[in-house]
Amino acid sequence: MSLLTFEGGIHPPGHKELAEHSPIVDAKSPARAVIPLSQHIGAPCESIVEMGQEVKKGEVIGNPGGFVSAPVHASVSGKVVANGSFPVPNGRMVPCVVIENDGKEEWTTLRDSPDYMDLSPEELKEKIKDAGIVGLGGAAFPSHVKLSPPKEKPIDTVIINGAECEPYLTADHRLMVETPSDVVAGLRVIMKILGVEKGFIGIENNKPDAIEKMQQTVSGENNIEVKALQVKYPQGAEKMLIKSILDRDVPAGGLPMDVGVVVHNVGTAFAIFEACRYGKPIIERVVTVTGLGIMEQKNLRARIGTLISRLIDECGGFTNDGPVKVIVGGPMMGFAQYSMDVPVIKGTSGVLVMSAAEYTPSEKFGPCIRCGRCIDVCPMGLMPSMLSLYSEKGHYEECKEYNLFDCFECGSCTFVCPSKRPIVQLVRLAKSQVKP
Amino acid sequence: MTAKDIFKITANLVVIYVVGGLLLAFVYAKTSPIIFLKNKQEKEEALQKMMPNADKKGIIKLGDWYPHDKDAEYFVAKKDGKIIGYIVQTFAKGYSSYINILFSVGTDFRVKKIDILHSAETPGLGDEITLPYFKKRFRGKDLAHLKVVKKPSKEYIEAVTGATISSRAVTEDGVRKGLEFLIKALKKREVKHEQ
Amino acid sequence: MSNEDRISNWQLIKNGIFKENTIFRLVISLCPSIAVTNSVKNGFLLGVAVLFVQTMVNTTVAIFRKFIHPKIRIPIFMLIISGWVTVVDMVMAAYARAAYKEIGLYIQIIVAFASILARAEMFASKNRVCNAFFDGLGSGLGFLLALVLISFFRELLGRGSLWGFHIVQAKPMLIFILPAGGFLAVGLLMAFFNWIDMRFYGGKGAGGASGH
Amino acid sequence: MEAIKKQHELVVSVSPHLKSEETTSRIMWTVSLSLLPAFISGAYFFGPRAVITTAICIITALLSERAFQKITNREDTISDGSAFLTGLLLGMNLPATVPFYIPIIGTVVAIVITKQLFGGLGYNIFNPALIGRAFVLITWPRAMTTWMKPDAAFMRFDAISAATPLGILKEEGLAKLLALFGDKLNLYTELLVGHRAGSIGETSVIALLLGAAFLVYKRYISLHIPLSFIGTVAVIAWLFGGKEGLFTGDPLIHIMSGGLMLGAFFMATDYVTCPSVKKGQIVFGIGCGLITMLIRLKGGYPEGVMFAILLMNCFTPLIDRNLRSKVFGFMKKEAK
Repeated sequence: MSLLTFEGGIHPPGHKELAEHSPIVDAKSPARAVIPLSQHIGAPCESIVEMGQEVKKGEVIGNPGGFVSAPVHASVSGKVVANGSFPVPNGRMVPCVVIENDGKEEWTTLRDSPDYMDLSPEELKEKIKDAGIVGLGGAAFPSHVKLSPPKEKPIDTVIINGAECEPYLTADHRLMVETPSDVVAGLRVIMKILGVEKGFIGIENNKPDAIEKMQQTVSGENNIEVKALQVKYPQGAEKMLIKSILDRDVPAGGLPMDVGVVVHNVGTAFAIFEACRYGKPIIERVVTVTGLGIMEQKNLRARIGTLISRLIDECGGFTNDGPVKVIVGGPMMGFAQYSMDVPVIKGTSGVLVMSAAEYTPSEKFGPCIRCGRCIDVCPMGLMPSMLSLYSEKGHYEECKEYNLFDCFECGSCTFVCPSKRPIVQLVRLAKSQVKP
Repeated sequence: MTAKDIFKITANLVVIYVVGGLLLAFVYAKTSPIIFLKNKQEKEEALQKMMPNADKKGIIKLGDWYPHDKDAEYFVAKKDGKIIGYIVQTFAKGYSSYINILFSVGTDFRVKKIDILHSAETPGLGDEITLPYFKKRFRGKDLAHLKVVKKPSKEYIEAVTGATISSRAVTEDGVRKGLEFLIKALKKREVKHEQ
Repeated sequence: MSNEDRISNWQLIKNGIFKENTIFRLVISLCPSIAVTNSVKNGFLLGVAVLFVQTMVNTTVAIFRKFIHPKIRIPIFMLIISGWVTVVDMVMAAYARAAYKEIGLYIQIIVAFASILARAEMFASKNRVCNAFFDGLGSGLGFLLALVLISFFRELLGRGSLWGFHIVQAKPMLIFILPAGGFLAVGLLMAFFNWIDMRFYGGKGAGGASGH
Repeated sequence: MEAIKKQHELVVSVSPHLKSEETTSRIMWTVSLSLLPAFISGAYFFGPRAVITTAICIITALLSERAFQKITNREDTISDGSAFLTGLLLGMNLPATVPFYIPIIGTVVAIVITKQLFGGLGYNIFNPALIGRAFVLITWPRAMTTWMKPDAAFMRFDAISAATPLGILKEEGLAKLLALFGDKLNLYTELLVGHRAGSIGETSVIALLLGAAFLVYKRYISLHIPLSFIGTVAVIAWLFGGKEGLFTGDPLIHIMSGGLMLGAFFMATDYVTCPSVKKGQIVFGIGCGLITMLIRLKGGYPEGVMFAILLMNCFTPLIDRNLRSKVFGFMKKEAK
C-alpha cells in the first residue's frame, strides 16, 4: 500500500517509543476535581450546582450556554466545595466547579441502550450532545455540532483521525490497539447519524500494530477502510488528512463539510460509542504522560478535573534532572505550564515533561535569511517568512495579503526556521491586531 | 475664466516673449559672429595639425561622405600648389559609441596621423584609443597593414590591452574603411577629370 | 535694507547650501549630478552655470511675480529658465571656448533641472526680489558645492587626479568615473550628510527616510 | 503540590516546543565546507597565490564586518559564518594573480556597502560577493581579466598569463580553442578537471559538482535554480552558439567553462537574494541563463554569469511578489 500524504509538512523527532507500549491504566480518582465550565470552543456552560451540593459521577454540573456548547459533568462523586476561577492549561483563568471526592464513586443513572444502532439519528445525536462530547484531539469543538451539517452541504464521507501526528503522544494509538472495536463502533454511529456510506480510518504508518488491529476489526466490511498515512507532521490536521485520504482540497477559510467530509478523532469516536451504548458522559479521557523528564511514561485514563500534578505523581514524579518545561498537549501545539495545578480537561491529550536533553532553548532569534524552508513545509502553502517579516515590523494589514487567517498555527515553520524566528508567535500577534 | 483673465494671460505671454526675445536677440547679435569665427578657426587649426607642412589655406574640402549614415568630410592638402596628401573624417562603431576620427595620409596612401575628435568609450579601457601611444601606432601603415592584432607588433596595429573592440573599431571600421573610400573616391574623380 | 533683512538673507544662503541642499537634502536633480561629475572641472563649471541661471531665474521670477497669472506660471517659469540658459549657452560658446567644449553638451540640459523650477515655484514666486536673489544664490551655491564634492571624490578615486592634475600614483578605481560609481558616490555622500544631520542636529535624515 | 512549583524553575514559552537543529550558522559553515573541493583544486592549479588571495578576502570580510558592527553598535555576528562565506566566495571568484589591494577593496565593498549598509544578513538586495567582484572588475578591468595559466607547480609565485576558454571562444573562435586543447574530448576533460585559466574557484567542474551534490544531499539547496539556469544556458548555446547557424552550438563548452557551475550552484542559490518560492526560482534560473548567454554571445564581456545573477537579484522581490506559493484550497474557492 502506497502511503498517502499531502504537500509540505515536517519530520520532527517522534519519541513515540516512550509511551506507545504502555497500556492504558486507570489513574487514581482525584481527591478533588477541578472541573472548568468552559472546556470547548463556543459558549461556556452555566453552573447549576451550589456550594455544598452533593453530586454523583456523571451528573450534569454545567448546562450548555448555546448551540455551539457542550454540558459539563461531574467526574467524581462528592460535594461541591468551590465555585470560582482557576487556571486551566491554556493559561487563562476560567470559572470552575471544584468537587471534593467522597471516594464512593457513585454513578448517576445512565441510560443504557444495547440496541443503540436501532435508534434514530436524532436520538443518537441527542445522546452525544447530552454526554458533553467535544473533539478530543485538542480543538474541543462540540461534536454534535459537527454532526449537524446544514442541509445544503451533503456529507458523503466520515474520516476517523488516528494520525496522532504530534510527537510523543500515544493516547489515540493505545485506544486503537486496545479497543479497536469500540472505535469502529463509534465510527458506525457517526456514519449512521450522517447517513454516510463511506468511512475511513487514517493512521500514520509509525503505528503498524494499530493499523493491523483496526484492519482486523473492519475486515469484511467494504464501507470502512483503514488507510496508512505517511509519518509527517501535521498529518492529523483535518484539512491535511482529507487531502491525504481523499485528495480533496478544503477551500481556504472553509470547513471539511464544504467538501462533504466530517472528521472525528479516535478518542471522540470511542467516546461517542460509549455515550450511545452506555449513555456515559465524558468524565474521563486517555492522557499520555510522557517525556524524558518523568520517571515512568504512561497512558492514563484520567478523570476530567484531575490536576496534572497528580498525574505526574502517579508516573513516579520528575526525574532527578528535573523538568525544564511541562507542556499540556503535544510539543508542537501544546501549552507550556507555569504551574502543575491545572486540571485535565476534555481536550487534554497529553502531559509532556521535557528534560534538559530534549529542551531546545528559544534563544534570541536572528534575521530572516529567506531560505524558504518555512514556505516549503507550510501545509497550507502560505509564506510564513513574509508573514513574520510584516508582523515583526508592525505591518499587520499587509499580513492579510499573505493569507494570514489561513494559518492554523501548526508550528512547522517555526520548527524548521534556521534563524529560530518565532514565526507562529508573530502570526498570532498579527491575527490579534487585524480583523479577518 | 473671465475675459480679464484671458487678457491678462495674453499680456503676460506677450510681455515675457518680448522681453525674452529682446534679451536673446541682443546676446545673439553680440555672440554669434564670434562663435562662427571661432568655430571656423578651430576647424582649420585641427586640419592644419593633421598636415602641418601644408600651406595655410592649402587644405581644401573635396566632398562629403556618410560612414554609418553620419555626415563626414574629406579634404586634399596642398603645398605650393602640389598635392601632398589627404585628410579624411570618418566614424567608427566602437564598444559603446560612434568614434569620430580624423586621419591624414600621404600621396602614397600611408597613414600619417590620426586623431580622435570624439568618443565615449569605456573610461580607463576603451578610451585609451585617444592616447598618443595608441595613435602613434598608425604612423606609416597602409591599407594591408591596418589590421588589429593582440600581440606586440610593429607591422600591424597592436590593440589596447583589454579594449580589442575599440581598437578594432578605430583601425578597421574607421581608418581602413575611410582609406578604402578615399582611394575609390579619388579614382572616380580622376575618371571624371579625364572625361 | 534693514539689519534684519541682511541676517535673513545670510540665512537664505546658508539654507540653500546646507539645510536645503538640492542634491543631498532635497534629493532632486540627481541626473546632472551624476552625468557631469566625473571630473572636478566639469562639476565646477556646470555648478557655476547653474548658480548663474538659478540666481537670474529667481530674480526674474520675483520681479514678475505679481504680474504673472497663476494659471500659466509654470510655462512662464520654463520660458524664463530656457531664456537664461540660452544666454549662458551663447555667452560661453563665444567667450569661454575651452569650458564650452567640456560641458557644452550639458548646458542646455539645465533647462530641465528640477531644482531650478523648484526654487522658482517654491520660493521666488512668493518672495521679494532681494530675498529671491539670495535664495537663488544660496541654492545655486549649494548645488555647486554638491557637484564639486561629488566630482572631487569621483575624480580623485576614479582618475587619481584633481582638476586634471595627476596626484595619486596608485591605480585609480575606474568605477567612480562610470555612472555606477556616480550613484555610489552620491549615495555615500548623502549618507554622510544625513549622518551629520542626525548626529549633530538631531534630524531624521532626508530622502525616502520617512517611516522606519 | 506547592513543593513542585517551588522546586522547579519551569520554562514557559509559546508553541512549538520543538525546534529543528538547523541554524543559520550551521548552514553558512556547511556551504563553506562544500566549497572546499573547488578551493583545493584552485589552490592546486594556481598555486600559493590562490590561497593567499582567498585568505585575504576571508580575513578582510571578518574584520570589516566586525569593524562595521563595532562602529554602529550592532551585535557581533561574525560567528554566524556569513561573512566568512562571502569572503570565501569572493576570493574564489577572483583571478589568482590580482594585486592584493583588489581582494581587500572588493571584500570591503561586499561586506560594508552591499550587506551591512542595507541592514546586514537577510536584508541585502544583491549577492555581496558578486557585487564585490563586479566592483573590482569594473574598477580594475585589466587586472581582473588577466588570467593565470594553470600550472600544477605548487610553489610557483610567477605566472604566465593566458586567456580563458570563453575568452578564446569569443575572440578567436572554436577552431583556435580546439587547437589549443588538442581535440574536443581533451578539451572536455580539461574543463571537467579544471585545468584551464579562470578564477580560482570556478575552473574545476568536478570539484564544484562534488560540493553541490553534498549541498543537495543535505537539502541546503534545491535544484530548481541550478537546473533551470544551466539548462537555459545549454539550450541557448546549442541554438545560437554555433557559427554555422542555428542548432550548431556546443552546449558543453558553455556549461563547463566560465563561472557557470560556481554561479549556478553557489551564488544564484544564495538564500537572501533568490526567490524563495520554487516557481519563482525556476523563473529566476531561466532569467539568469538568458542574460548570461546574451552577454556571452552578444555582449562585450566573454563571461556573463556574474552580471546575470546580479540583474536577476533586482527582480527577486518582483518575482516573489507575483509568484507566490499556492495557498492550500485557494484555487478551488476561486473556481467556485
